[in-house]
Amino acid sequence: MDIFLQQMVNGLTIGSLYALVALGYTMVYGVMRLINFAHGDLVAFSAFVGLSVYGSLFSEGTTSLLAVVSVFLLSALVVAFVGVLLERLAYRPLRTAPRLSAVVSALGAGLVIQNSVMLIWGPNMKIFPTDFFPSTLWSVGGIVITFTQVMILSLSSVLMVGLYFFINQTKIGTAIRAVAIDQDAAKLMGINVNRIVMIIFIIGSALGAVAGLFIGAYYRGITFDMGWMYGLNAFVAAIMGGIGNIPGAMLGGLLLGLFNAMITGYISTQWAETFTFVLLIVILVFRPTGILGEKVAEKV
Amino acid sequence: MHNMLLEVKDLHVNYGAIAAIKGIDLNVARGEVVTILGANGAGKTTTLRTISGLLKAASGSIVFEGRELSKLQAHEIVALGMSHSPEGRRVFSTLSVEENLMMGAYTLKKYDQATLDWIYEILPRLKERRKQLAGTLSGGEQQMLAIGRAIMSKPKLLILDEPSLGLAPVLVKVIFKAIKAIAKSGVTVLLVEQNAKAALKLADRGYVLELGKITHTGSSEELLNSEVIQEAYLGKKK
Amino acid sequence: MSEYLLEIQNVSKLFSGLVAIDNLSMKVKKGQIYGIIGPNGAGKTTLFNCITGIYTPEIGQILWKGKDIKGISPYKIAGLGILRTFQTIRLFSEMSVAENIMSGRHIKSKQRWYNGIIPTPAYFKDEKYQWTKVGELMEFFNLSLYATTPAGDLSYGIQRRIEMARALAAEPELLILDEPAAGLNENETIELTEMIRKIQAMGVTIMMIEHDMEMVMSLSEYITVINFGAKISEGVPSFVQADPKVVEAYIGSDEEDEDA
Amino acid sequence: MMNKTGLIALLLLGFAGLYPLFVDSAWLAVGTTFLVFACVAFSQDIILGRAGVFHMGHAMFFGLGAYTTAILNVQFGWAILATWIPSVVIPMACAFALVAPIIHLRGDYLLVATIGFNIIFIQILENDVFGLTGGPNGLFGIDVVHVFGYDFSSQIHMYYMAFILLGITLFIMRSLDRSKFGRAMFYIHKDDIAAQSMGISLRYYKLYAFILGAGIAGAAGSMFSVQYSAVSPEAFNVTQSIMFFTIVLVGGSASLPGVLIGTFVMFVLPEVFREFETARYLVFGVAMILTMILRPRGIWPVKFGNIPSFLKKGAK
Amino acid sequence: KIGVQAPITGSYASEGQSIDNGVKLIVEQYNAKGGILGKKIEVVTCDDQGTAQQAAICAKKLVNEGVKAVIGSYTSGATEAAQTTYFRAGVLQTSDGTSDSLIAHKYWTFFRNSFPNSAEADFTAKYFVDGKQYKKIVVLSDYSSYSTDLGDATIKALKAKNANIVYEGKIKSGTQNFTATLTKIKAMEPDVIYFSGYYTDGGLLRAQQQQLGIKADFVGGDSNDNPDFMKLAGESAKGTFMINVPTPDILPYDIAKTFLVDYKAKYNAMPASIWSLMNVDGLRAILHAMEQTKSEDTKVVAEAMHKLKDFPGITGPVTFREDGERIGGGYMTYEVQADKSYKIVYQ
Ligand SMILES: Nc1ncnc2c1ncn2[C@@H]1O[C@H](COP(=O)(O)OP(=O)(O)OP(=O)(O)O)[C@@H](O)[C@H]1O
Ligand SMILES: Nc1ncnc2c1ncn2[C@@H]1O[C@H](COP(=O)(O)OP(=O)(O)OP(=O)(O)O)[C@@H](O)[C@H]1O
Ligand SMILES: [Mg+2]
Ligand SMILES: [Mg+2]
Repeated sequence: MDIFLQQMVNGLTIGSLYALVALGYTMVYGVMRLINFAHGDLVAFSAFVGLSVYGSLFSEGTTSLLAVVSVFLLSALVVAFVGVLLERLAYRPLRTAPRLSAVVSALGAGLVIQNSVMLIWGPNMKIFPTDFFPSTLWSVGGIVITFTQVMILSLSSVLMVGLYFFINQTKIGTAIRAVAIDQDAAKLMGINVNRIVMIIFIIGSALGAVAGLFIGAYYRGITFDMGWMYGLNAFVAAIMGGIGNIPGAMLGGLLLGLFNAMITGYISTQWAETFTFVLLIVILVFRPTGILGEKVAEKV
Repeated sequence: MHNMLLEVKDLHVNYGAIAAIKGIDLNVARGEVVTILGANGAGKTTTLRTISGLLKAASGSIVFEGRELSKLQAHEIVALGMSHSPEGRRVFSTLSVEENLMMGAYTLKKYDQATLDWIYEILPRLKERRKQLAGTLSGGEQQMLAIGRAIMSKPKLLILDEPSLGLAPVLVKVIFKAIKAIAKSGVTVLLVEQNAKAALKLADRGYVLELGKITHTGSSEELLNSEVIQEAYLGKKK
Repeated sequence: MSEYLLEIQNVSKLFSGLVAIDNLSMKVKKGQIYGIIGPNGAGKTTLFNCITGIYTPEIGQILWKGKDIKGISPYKIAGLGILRTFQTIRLFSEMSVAENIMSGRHIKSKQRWYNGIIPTPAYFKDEKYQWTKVGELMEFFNLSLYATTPAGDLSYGIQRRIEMARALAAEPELLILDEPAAGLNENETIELTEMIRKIQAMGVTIMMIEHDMEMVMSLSEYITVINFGAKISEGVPSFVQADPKVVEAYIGSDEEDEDA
Repeated sequence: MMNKTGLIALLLLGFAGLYPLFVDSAWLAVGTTFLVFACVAFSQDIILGRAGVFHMGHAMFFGLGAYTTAILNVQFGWAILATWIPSVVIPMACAFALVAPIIHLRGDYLLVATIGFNIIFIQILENDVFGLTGGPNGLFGIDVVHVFGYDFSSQIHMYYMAFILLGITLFIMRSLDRSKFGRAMFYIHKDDIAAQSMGISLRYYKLYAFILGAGIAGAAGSMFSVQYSAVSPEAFNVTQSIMFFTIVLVGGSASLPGVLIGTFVMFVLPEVFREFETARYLVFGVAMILTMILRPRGIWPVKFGNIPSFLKKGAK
Repeated sequence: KIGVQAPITGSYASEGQSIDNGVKLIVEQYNAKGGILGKKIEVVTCDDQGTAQQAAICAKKLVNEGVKAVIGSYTSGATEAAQTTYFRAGVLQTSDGTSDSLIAHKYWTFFRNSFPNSAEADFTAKYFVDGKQYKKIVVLSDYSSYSTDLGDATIKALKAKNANIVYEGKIKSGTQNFTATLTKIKAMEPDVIYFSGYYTDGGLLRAQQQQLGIKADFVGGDSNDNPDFMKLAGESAKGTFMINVPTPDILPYDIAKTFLVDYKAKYNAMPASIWSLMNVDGLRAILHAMEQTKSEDTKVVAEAMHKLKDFPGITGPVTFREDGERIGGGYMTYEVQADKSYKIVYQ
């Protein structure tokens, strides 16, 4: 039983990371109908930025609230800036182009970010500051929970709930949804579409940045090419939940993390990915637009 | 002329290599209802989209309340007090009717309850469907919503592109009545219509656009009585 | 076999609680022009979508030559000879006009599955024949001039004609037109009216939604009026036009007009 | 106009035919792989560029063909020639079995599902199911083609076999584009509701595209395994699928010259710039973005209006 | 002309670059002395990214460049994929790849300048059963050719000694998150977790093992021996066991010491691991054989190499068997100390 609970904790932790990354995919998709394949690489980039920020501001081994807050804020800022730049340079010129052209541009952008990281920080695995979070851990009835896990679970839930309310209850949130539906019509309402798209990229990239830093803190070893895997998993999570749908991305991420942990724990390590995709395909066979994706019948 | 709300001078608009608008002049005075008539593809929609900033003019000037618009973007123009209800409705399909109306008031700090009540009064169907997603409304309902949404920003100039397109006769009447009420409340209206007779009845003045050029202009009565116009647009039958 | 080509029997269609069509019945005779009118949101387009298989009604039957076709997928319905145009134009806008019309010939083409890989003599014959047919249709609809023009570059009125030509290319028995005159000016509407008459003369049955009263009244042999998904009146044009229920719900009274 | 395109095509054909005479063996190998990849790219284009299905798992069908030949030859001792038919038929059958249940999915959902198939495929190869696939190492020592006691074993033989394969592929593409099948795919691509209303079954034609595409990819895979005399999982992973996907879009989807250019740009150019080692992919990424910005429909976009000349007469 | 086929980019970039650096250093030294047989040596490097596919392309390319010998690659998979091409072209190849399958073909061109997995596996089994007397053993490997091969060999060797293996599994390299697998293992209460993969995953496995409170010893195969393992494992590195031949810095040979000084002087870093040095030794052996035979003919050189006996290498005396296998072993077990230094605990 405690093994099961331990697997739950493991799964939820990784699931929250997927969810954070998936939100970035889903938001950009929702507004621009673009699968931002570069998003995963931004996540990896963030971990490296965090590494450098910590390295340049604090002496090795510092564990303080100030360090955590400043690394998170500064990295999120840098990554958000790069995200906005990405949109400006690689996606905005393609807004009226066929959808798949932007996908190719995104794939190219992913290559650019990934290889820039490699050129700046080198091809080798880098070690994220071990002392970033205290190495405290709690053992509750046989289940072990680390401080890092608690941070991941709590901060990501706060961010996700906050985002949900932002999108559904505020004027900017409604404007974001409006832009998602019809950009020209949104302009005619006086909505600055470019600004909304920028906001989307800032939020999405910043959430990805948070995920990237957590990945660094949780796993320690970061590589320039690790973004692809997180990107793919998060993308699968977003699709599972129904792409474009914000609660869907959260649900998808958590579900994916949990499912993965359970399969690995109880059935097979070798076939974990196969099970994941079989689950995805089964879900899609029965719900072609994901779990929470609305089946909007096209009006003809 | 100081009472001109909108002045368009020598406007040219191209789609790629194709010239759609070939130098038109057009004025709308404060409080007026002006209509633009013309066959399919004459360039009416193009003209309106250029005025509201969705398209960029190749040359020419558009002056609104003394301000040159050609450098401004569409969303900035809305903030100046111009509102455009586009051809084909373009309502936000997965927002509710009410949220659509709220978006209409985006440029205001807070939406105006009186305006909202008034919209619900002249277009009661919207009130009934307040919570329904706009995309599941029928065409006519969507048109009502598009107009309602456009007046939520309390514009000085309301631009309507074919508001009666695809509407039942009874609804055409409702819509025209609503436009009349809107105009009466002091809003200036620039109207494009296929339904020339109804449009001219409503308008003070009219322009006739043919292949990107203005061929006739005059007061509604003049146009209604003009032989040429009658033949071309009013379908003088039998 | 029934004397009716199409019979709608007690059909209801719901959209998550909203009754879009409410226990509707109607019968269309072969060769007729059948008009459907009603206020916006009455459920007219939804009815057409039910007939053409885009939606499946929850209740009722749709009989085509006496056989129920409810729930059959749209492409099979087209195969039965029921073709349509759309309220908002749906052409293959990047493709040439000729190719657009060729899509209508699809179900008439006799090409076998392997002809996508290897041409055979029968294929060449068929291909030639189909294109010839397309040529004839372009002639008929006055579109030959635009054979190679991408459909999306043409004006609204011409696009409407292409849509009609495309549907007609499939040699339908029943042609369903959803507001064919919408967005046309009065002269164009008159041309369209002539065109529809010619199509009827070829033996095609026509069902049509239209808000242009003059046009519906002059063309239709029989009209059904719907409101809130339910039938409020039916009959020959003169009867429907005078029916107070129709006047109230749809046409609007004349005094109101003067008043406006 | 017809003549100019024809002339260019003829020149290219001549060049490609004589190419082995000019180059050394490394470039000959690159040339052969180019021809094979072009076949795969065309087959991807049937699904992506024509039927408009977002398919990002095409390396799987390519790999299925390659592994069919490899397994039958290495594990069961079949002659290469005898593996040709299964290496086409098995990918086709898999395409049908796998894709049929999900063919109704829209756009991006299908994209992820096809990525999923590709990943599952790789996992099957790596886990060495039934001890047939050789696990992560793959299979080595694949034979060459023997016909009447003659061995087609040199690089030049490989090149011309690939050349013939591309010829066949092009012939199929042309037949497809001029038949109701190719057109139906376009109609579905451009507006599926309108296409259905014209009596076109989405399911049938999308599956047709998949099965045909899988067959061509399988044949190319068989050729590939013989060329390298080795197959290993990473040659058929999602990254490869993404490459085929990108080739089509960079070149110009549904455009024959476009796909050839795309293959050249995405496969041959990186080989040319191999010297630049590390910075190469950075530049490459920038180039992908720029290409799309400057030519959103690909370098050589497709032209519609492929209609018989007697219909063009009246046109302006 | 000498070729280097190594993973310059990709997951094993540090190893690949280290090989390239080492080779270039040796060549520089030779060229300073006037080259070999009166000719300057030229190095051509090809990046195989550690994948079989790229390796096959590299092989064709290097053969075409007309190289006499190829150093590399680092991974067994990439080495194997290129082997046949070099054999057909008569190009000598030396690699540190440890898969037993590498010498199965008995190509006369191929020299494995490292020790086979089976040797390491036997040592590991001896250590586990005779030394530590572990009762419940977990063997983990990843999907790479090398790791699978070593893992299988170890399992075989353990079974031969009637050891009790409670779990054999595979992890996917680069996945980072192994908690699910480890939690499963936790329930089995093993004495030892043996990992036959690479340091990047090994370090994480160890750290996550510690976090989950799994008491078992952690023993890593030779590829875990890398400074990054310590960094990844952090605190938990202490007490880890590694099985390997000696590390570069504790190599007792003079020739090794001078080489490392030169290397450090030129690149301001230490070689990534002893594996790159083994490749360098391969190069040295080839060059030595050329000088000895005064020939560039690879057939002749190969023959001389097969006869080579106790050639003084950086990594110890070099002797090759008939099938190209380097004879020897010299495995030991190290225990990682609190200051990350090694202590030899079993030999
Ligand atoms: N996006 C576009 N690209 C190219 N040409 C266009 C585009 N939009 C419109 N046109 C062309 O510009 C001309 C004017 O079109 P516009 O839509 O302004 O006409 P309109 O008067 O509003 O007609 P309608 O009554 O049909 O709405 C037409 O010839 C049309 O074909
Ligand atoms: N896919 C859908 N989901 C939910 N409701 C729908 C859907 N399609 C139509 N409706 C609703 O069904 C009712 C009938 O719509 P329909 O489009 O059939 O009207 P119509 O009679 O064609 O009107 P118009 O003349 O304006 O085209 C409307 O109230 C509409 O909101
Ligand atoms: Mg218009
Ligand atoms: Mg309708």
